[in-house]
Amino acid sequence: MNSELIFIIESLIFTAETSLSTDRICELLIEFERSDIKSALSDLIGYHQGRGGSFDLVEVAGGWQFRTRPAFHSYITRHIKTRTSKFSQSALETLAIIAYRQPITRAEVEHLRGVDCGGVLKTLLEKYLVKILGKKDIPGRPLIYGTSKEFLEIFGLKDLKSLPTLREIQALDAVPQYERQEELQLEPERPFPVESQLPFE
Amino acid sequence: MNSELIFIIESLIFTAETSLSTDRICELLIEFERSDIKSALSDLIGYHQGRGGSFDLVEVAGGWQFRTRPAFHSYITRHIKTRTSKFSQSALETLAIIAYRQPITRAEVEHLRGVDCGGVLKTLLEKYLVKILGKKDIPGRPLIYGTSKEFLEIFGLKDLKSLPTLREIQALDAVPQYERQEELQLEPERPFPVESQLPFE
Amino acid sequence: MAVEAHGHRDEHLPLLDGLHEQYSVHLDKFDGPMDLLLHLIKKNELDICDISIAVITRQYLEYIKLMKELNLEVAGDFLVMAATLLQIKSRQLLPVNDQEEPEIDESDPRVELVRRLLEYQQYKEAGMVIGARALLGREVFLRAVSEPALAAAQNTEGPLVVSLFELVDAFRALLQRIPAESFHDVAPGDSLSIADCINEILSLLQEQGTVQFDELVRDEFTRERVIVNFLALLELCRLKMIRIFQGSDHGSIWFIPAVAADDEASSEV
Repeated sequence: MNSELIFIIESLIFTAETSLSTDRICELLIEFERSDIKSALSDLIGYHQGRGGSFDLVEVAGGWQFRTRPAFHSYITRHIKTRTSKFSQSALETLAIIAYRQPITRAEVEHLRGVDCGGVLKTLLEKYLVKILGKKDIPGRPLIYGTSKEFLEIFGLKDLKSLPTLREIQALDAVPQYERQEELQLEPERPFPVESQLPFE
Repeated sequence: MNSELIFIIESLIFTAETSLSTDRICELLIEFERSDIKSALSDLIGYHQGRGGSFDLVEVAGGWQFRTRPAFHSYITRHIKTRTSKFSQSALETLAIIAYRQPITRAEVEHLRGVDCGGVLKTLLEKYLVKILGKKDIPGRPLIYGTSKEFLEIFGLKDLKSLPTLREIQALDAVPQYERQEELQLEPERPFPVESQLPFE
Repeated sequence: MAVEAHGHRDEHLPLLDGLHEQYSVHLDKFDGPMDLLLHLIKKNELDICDISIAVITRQYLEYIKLMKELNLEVAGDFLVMAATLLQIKSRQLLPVNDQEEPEIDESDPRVELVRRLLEYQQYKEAGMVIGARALLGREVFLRAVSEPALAAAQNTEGPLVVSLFELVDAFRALLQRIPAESFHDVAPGDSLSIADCINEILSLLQEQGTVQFDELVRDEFTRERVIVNFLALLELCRLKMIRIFQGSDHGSIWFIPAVAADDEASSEV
């Protein structure tokens, strides 16, 4: 028995995005004989069946794939239901607008994004990232939103002024200026060009 | 030995998209004792190590994850495209400086490297290898950077402490091959102050 | 590191023509002036702690000259280092006061450069060590398949994770669609921000209904804090979010929400 070949096949099946057919495996491993591949594969299947672990090598859609045994699904779904998730692009965009333009009304957010933001705003409120700051004394008395303490916590920020400015992020693209540094300087200190500008014009 | 618990833990780790910490496993399996979970987990690790298969249960970014052994990569890449391209020397140098000296400002990185690092820094941010930790409380309030969880995941590190210390690196004559990478973790000594802001604990 | 920046100009100049291609391929291998310096030190088999500035400077300048001759863009950082080297060299030429103890020579103009070189060398090596690890997605792989039986289970209760860069990046992407003029930076770079003050004022108002200006600056009565809080109030007024009152001439300034809290029932979301 060629145990190296067994594990080569195992590595292919383990990392494949879809089930791998025997033909496909043979195609990938041209340096091995088809008959050797077939017997190694059947050893591999036998091994995983015999092990009786939480996952098994099963035939799906004409190919081979590792699948967890159904007996364990109730545990696995516990994790899936409560795992961390990534922000959607629309949530991220809405949050960014509120963070950078607060205090802001829903209509203003929607004007900038060009789409309805009710759903996203509700989610952000439910996750306590955004809060209602008050109401504006204009017709319709719209609610005004700002970011919350939880917002600062999730991003590890001390306060709103710790939020990177766009200028600072854009400064990463900027070509540095050398004119001043051609003077003799032992320590070319190069802090960010931060312009102190009042946020409201 | 509770073999059912072993396999429950295995199923959780096997299906999780990111590494699962021991704490997270305990949180999910509230009906089991923490001590039982810990001993089952160590049995599971021992089992997979002993099996010597194509994939192994390894500790990465503060949690457990099944990963293929490097020895099989030449077969796997026949059908899986490599996501991680080779890092340039400047990217690696910048990453090393940030990893060992975090939290650090761009100006400090540039002072050490003697070159502008805006472009490299931006690429590292876009690849999520580096993250913005906040702003430094010095005039100009420059942004401060640190390495991310993705950095640990991509470089297969348990935590920042398992980076080889700079002293160990100097002691190495040649650049080690990846087969040797476990051996690099010689001392648990902290090579730099680890801030509580870091995302893994 | 196949570049040969020769010690003597006469040696390489006649060779230049044939080497154009070779050089242009290899020149960019130097990752900045520190990398080039380390290469020169190694090539000349010098002790990094006792480098001959004269030799290194000459070779370094020749290298830069070579880059220019090959019409390569010489990054400003290389020029900064050239100036540093020249400065060290000129300081070495200054007469040394005999009274000074030359043993632990803090006045050695090379000290700072050597310290930087040693430190740089460490990180360069550390970079090579981490780069030699088996990388996820290159030598090490994860299970890619998601199980259909579990795909139905929705993530409903989990916390959200997001990085600060993603937030800023989302905002940047947005700015590419809409004019930047509609935005202001929240953070004025230094110290206090008006946005923080606005947030503070509004949460105080939510708690107690009316707020007196003095309350905002009581704990930290600085000129800056007074000004920034005042600007925050003006902004809130402009946004029609608060109303401001003053009891008498030179009396206390009070403010209340522009819209009473009780009609919050007609909520929008």
